[in-house]
Amino acid sequence: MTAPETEQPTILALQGVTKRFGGLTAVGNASFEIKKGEIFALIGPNGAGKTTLFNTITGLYKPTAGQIIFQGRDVTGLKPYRIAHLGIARTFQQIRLFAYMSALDNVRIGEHSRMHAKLWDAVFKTGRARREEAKVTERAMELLEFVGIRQQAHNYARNLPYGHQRRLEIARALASDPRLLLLDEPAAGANPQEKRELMELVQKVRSQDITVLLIEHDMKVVMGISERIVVLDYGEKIAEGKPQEVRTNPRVIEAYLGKSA
Amino acid sequence: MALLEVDSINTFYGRVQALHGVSLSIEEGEIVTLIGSNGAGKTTTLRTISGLNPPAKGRVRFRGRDITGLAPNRVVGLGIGQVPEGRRVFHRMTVRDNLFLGAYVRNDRDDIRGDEEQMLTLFPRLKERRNQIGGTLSGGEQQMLAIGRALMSRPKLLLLDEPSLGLAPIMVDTIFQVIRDINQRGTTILLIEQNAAKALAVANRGYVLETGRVVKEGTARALLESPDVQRAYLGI
Amino acid sequence: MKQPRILVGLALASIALAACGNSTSGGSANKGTIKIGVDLPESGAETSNGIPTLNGVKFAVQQKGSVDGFKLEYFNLDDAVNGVHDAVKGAQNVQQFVDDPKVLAVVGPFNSGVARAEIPKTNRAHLVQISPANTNQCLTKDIYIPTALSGKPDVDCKAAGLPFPKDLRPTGANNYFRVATTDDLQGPAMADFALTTLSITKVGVASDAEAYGKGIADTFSSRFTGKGGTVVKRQDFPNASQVHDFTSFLRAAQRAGAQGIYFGGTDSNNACVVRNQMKGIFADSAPFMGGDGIVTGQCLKDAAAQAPGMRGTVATVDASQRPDAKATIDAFKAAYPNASDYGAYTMPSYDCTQIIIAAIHRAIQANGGNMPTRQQVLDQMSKTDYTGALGHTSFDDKGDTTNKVVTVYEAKGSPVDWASVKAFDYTNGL
Amino acid sequence: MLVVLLAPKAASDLSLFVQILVIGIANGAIYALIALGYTMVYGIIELINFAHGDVFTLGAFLSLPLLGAFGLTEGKSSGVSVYLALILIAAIVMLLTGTINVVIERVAYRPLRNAPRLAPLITAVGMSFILEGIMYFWRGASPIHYPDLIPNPRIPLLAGATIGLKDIIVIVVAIVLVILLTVFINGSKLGKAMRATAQDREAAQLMGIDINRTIAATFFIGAVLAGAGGVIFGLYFNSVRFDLGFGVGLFAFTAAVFGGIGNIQGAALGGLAIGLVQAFSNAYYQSALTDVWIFAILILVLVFRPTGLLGMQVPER
Amino acid sequence: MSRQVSSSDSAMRWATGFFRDRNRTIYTILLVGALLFPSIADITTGGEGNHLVSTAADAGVFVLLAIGLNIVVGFAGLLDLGYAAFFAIGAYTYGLLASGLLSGSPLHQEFHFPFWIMLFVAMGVAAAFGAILGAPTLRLRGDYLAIVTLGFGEIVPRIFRFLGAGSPIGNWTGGVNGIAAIDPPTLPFFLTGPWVGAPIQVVKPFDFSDPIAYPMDFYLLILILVVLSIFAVNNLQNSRLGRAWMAVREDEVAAAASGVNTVAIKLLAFSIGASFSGFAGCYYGAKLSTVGSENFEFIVSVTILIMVVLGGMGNIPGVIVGALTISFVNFYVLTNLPDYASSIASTIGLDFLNKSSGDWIGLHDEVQRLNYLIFGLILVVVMLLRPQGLFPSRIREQELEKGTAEEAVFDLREGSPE
Repeated sequence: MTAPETEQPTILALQGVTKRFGGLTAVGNASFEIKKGEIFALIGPNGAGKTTLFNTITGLYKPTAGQIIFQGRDVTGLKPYRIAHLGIARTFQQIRLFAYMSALDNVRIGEHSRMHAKLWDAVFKTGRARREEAKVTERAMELLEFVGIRQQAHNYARNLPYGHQRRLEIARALASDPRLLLLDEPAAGANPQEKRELMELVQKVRSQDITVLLIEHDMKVVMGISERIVVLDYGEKIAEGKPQEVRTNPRVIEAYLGKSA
Repeated sequence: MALLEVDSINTFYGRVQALHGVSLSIEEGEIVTLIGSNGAGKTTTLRTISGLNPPAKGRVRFRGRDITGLAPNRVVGLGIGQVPEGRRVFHRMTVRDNLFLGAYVRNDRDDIRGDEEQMLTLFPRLKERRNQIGGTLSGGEQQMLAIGRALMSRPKLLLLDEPSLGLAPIMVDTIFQVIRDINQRGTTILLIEQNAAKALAVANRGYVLETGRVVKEGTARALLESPDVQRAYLGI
Repeated sequence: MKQPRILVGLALASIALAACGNSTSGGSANKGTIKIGVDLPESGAETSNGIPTLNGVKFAVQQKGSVDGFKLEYFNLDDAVNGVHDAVKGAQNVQQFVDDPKVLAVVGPFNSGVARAEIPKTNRAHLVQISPANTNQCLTKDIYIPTALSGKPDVDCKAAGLPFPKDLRPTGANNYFRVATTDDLQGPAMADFALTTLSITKVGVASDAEAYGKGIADTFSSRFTGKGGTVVKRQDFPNASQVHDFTSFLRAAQRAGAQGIYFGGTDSNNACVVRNQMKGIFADSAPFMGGDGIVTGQCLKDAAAQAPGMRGTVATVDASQRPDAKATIDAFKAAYPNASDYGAYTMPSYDCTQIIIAAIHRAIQANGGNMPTRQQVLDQMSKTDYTGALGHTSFDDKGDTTNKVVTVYEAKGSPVDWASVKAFDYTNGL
Repeated sequence: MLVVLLAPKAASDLSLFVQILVIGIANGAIYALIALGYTMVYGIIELINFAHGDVFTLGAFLSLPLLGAFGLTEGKSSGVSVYLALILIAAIVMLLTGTINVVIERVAYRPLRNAPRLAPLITAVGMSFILEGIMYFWRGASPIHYPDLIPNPRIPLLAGATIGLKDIIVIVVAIVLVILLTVFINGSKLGKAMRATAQDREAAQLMGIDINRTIAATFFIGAVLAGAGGVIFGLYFNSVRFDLGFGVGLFAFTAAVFGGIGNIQGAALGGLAIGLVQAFSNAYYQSALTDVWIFAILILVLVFRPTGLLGMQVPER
Repeated sequence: MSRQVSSSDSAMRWATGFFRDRNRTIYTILLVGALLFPSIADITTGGEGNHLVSTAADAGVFVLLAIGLNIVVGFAGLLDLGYAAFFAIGAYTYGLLASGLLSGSPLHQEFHFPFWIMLFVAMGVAAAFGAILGAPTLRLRGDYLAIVTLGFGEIVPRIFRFLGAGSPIGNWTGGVNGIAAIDPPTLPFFLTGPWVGAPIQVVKPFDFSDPIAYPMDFYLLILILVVLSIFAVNNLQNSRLGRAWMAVREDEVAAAASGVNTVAIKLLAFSIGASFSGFAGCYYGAKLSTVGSENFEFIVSVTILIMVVLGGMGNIPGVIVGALTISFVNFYVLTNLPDYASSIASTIGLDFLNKSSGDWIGLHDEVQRLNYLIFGLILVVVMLLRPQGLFPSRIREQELEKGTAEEAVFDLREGSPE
């Protein structure tokens, strides 16, 4: 496990990103930068706008104001699939797998954007379509192997145990060959053993040269793997820094951690 | 006689069996917690008790009465309140209407109003927002509303399903404090938590569920000290 | 596999059931069977149109029983779908006639719009088709509104959105005949009646936009304005059967000064509901006019208290007014005693059937007593020279009857019923 | 845009314009009564209840024999007793349609509450056929004359235009029923239970709400309004037909969506809007295009404001 | 590639074999049945099976339509209540370009393009309209999309009805009267050459202009079209595209986040689905040689939807069986029931029932009046007994077991806070 060099280029930069719903400000003027190759955490109380921020980064919402720069390119307001093509993948707070598709198919969907078979190929099942299918399947199996659930390839996603579903979601996200992976509370509902395995998996992902941005409430996980943390409260950034700095920040303790943490 | 007795229930979702002969009992005044990993059957147990998923086999008895297979609304009427997983407040209704609906099974109009005031006192943050609609509350506030709503039916037994899920650490502390308060006012509580350490800290007794079976039970202290529990659920 | 076997079973059962037909025989003969196809709207809101008309055919076939040793049968199909006449159903029905080699001629349809869909099919099969009730001029003629009507240049059928007769006859030869005269006379007859007998000069005109309804509304309007009247409001209701409120139109017409309403359409398209809704907007004495589509018992029911004062034209002779036809009508009424068995088109369809049987008879003779081909029957049709309930009928080269009489009916009396009040004979032109 | 289209018409003949306005409002009132049933049922179980329009027609059909039983015949009956008898008949019909709709829900929808979404939609279509089939079998396919029992004296409005007593009755009845319903839904315990069931069925059960009874009550109330609408329709237009509910129901449903499905006032507003569009289009423009306008407006509303005019503007989760 | 799902390898192999077999069995039975049908019809009716064959060909049209709608509803999970509009567009495309109608339009020029080309033109036109309708509306949430399609389905026939003679822009569609005398298909020379004629007599002359041979020719034609369509749709379902449709159906947000252009994918489903009805419409127009707007009303859309749902959404053989079953009920059972009833009554000595007296209009017509009721009852009973359809896809079977109602689809444009 190697810490990234300090002077890595910025992979994602948020500049004054704001999202309002009617009169409600879910994210207010969020600005921070994520360096290439780091594991970066976003924490904050409920309703602080973390998931909204994820949704905004991945194009599910258009920001009310501000800019999102990914690898030097302005991706503000692009459609979700465009953003996925450009190299941002994500998982969801409430697992959103394709429940009635096999694990393998779930991962193959992740590869959708990297396939080229046209309508014609599909209708007539041309050689090109067959070859591509074979290639995609092979890679999907590799990814299932990578997250450790290869044996589940032919099971419906909904029949997988909870921990495997989390892993499958990560495999699907990785299938689009992202440069940045957004994980939304990956440890929620996991037991301590699963949490440890998850932390290992995140490290392993990072070692594949993929930057990780995660939302997490579990302080053990957050403090254990992230290199830098941003704290949001009521849509505003109240602190940013290394785990140690954040943990001791009085504002963070007051608004988020409480006395016990 | 136990307040609630669950006697070897089997519960299915379609063809999938979720519970395999789960038995547990709760005495009046206790806080009992169910711990276990995801998919172990904790929520299913709760849903079976409250009538949302009637068991294929086994009995559920409440204050000596067999309530197996009763419709959920009847179960509520008998004195079992439930705070469902994910809070499930009515998003398009005001805080007050939510509380009002909590008292749906009751007919004593004046007392209801009194209880409503009491809930607003118990949760001061809700008082400020009493005429706001549920959907605009934050997660913690919604959790408080869900608990307050369930209390409006004046339950003898309150079923709490993962009250701390997805809440910030500071809010988690508040919620557990509330649970303690409610219990002290005389409501028996069955608590489901994935945060086993915190749950066992407030509970009198606990059950450990794995793949739909009770694998361990005992006092909270005993469970806290059990090496198996420590390794699997307390992360020590 | 359980289900597929059931389905196969169903399919087999269906085929077995198909073996039972619904043809009804009359008389006995041994040289074989000749069928006359009958396509009419027989169900739903069309019952009052189709059934009395069908009875005319039934009665004629039952009277004759056989022709030259061939057993005669009628083979009737319903062209109403969900209770309303339907062109596609009509086309499917005549295809069924075409597919049945025993069918040598077809009586029907009732509605001109249905005829347009059917003629190309019967034409390709050289199958004679004769309609008791079709009146749309474009089924046989190129001109929709002739100069004689409007004083303006001819409007041809294409311009009116209807195909030319030749478009409907892919073989180039005619196979279609009818005993009712055409709408370019039916509409004008009511216009003449309105101007001279009713003495009104301003009307509101509406139609159900079908070939028939729009046709009589247009020809009525042309004649009416040509003779000095004014059409103050004109509207077409292409989905009239689904419209429940015509008061906006009636209000607007009344404000524009209309003294009466002409509605081109059929009772199944709510024509007579329009009459009922005139109440409170027009004086009760204001006339409501239309074509044969409103000269029905159903129309009287729809108009209810407003029924008196309706006038409708029928494009044939009123057989009941002809002393020669009395015997036939009496015999019919003895066989079909219900009041609803007899209608304005019972005798026309009776005559149609007689004309066909006569043509088949001549064709059999010409074929040495053997089963004639469809073409042979067709060849004999144009030689028709028949005198029956409607008087004398022969066909011009287009297939139209030479008997060009339009009768005006009025709803009157107690209980209210249709009674013919005037006949216009246009045999020598308008 | 509507103002631009209608202003010159109003200016050229104000009397006619007002007259058409009255027709539009009266029609709109009837649409509104039916739309309420669609909107309530959709709101609570997200089902497009295709049979609802036919329940409305059934209301009119059921009142026909009752009129006879009460000795009401056209041209012979008059006076206050007619109104009293009509109110009684309407009450009986409303009770009947309400009960029938509850039975329909019990038989055709409740067993499928957890089935794939399209299954109840198909049974709804099936129920629509069954109801139409019953009425067809009973009274045939032709229009049926509905006795004209209410005198229709015309009361002068502005510019020489008049409004009939019937128009006033239709409009007043509709307004009163909509207000009663709104008060009921927002204020009563059952009304709150309906809203709760609509939002989260399971959570509602955990409040002690019997959702089966609550859903049945919703069907009952919707059909009561439709039954009233059926009787009013008959008295107003004096002609009904077995398949009336299909066309009218489609427009009423459009009205419900137009106003924001699930929203009571929205349905009333939508009904009014559709009645007006229809009346003005029929009077001033091509009646052939009236329906096209209505559906085109519906599509535009949905594309630009997917939750309808008064749709919920509250975050759903 | 099939989606085999099972816990152990051997069970998987067994399941795969079994399920494959089920579909294959149905296909085989259907094909054999279809090939034998004309002979059976001829034998059982004593040589007068033409009408049955013709009716079967009409049923084939509905099979095509159901296959097409299944793409939209079954694969992509988009509820389309206005599918008949595309059917209409296909039929009118052929009707207008292969009849004399347009000589009465402002163009003053009639067209008579060959059927074989028009099949594909109609397909393309319908697909284009699918895209035109889809583009602005596919962002809508599930049921709202259904309502918009319903609106579109209502508008299209009304516009066809309006654009007749007397419309402000002239007669483009024949209006209420529709189009009559549409050209029948003609075969290219190499298919009608001497070798198929009387001298050799290997096959009956395949000649659409011969009214007697006609039903059989049309039957064979629709059979070929259906087989081709099944082939194409099966490939589609198992392609990258089919997988994406399924993903969109399961969870649109997750699909979008996984890089699926959900709007494009849905548009494609709409468009391809529509193209099948264009195909079907063209054939339908040619076979009937007439087209009228009243044949594409809402009821047709609903009927096709019923076929898809009744057969088992998402499962192609199921949908075909659904289409055949409903066609059989509609074209055969309900049409002939009154006749059976009256002939049975007279056979068993209840002939008086067939006479009309007073309110009783005779058994035949009374039974005819029951058509609506019977059809409705069939729908309700079948759905209550088999809510998942006759042959559901395995996915739907499982969904039903768990009892999940489909979740409302997320609105991508304007979301809500967490």
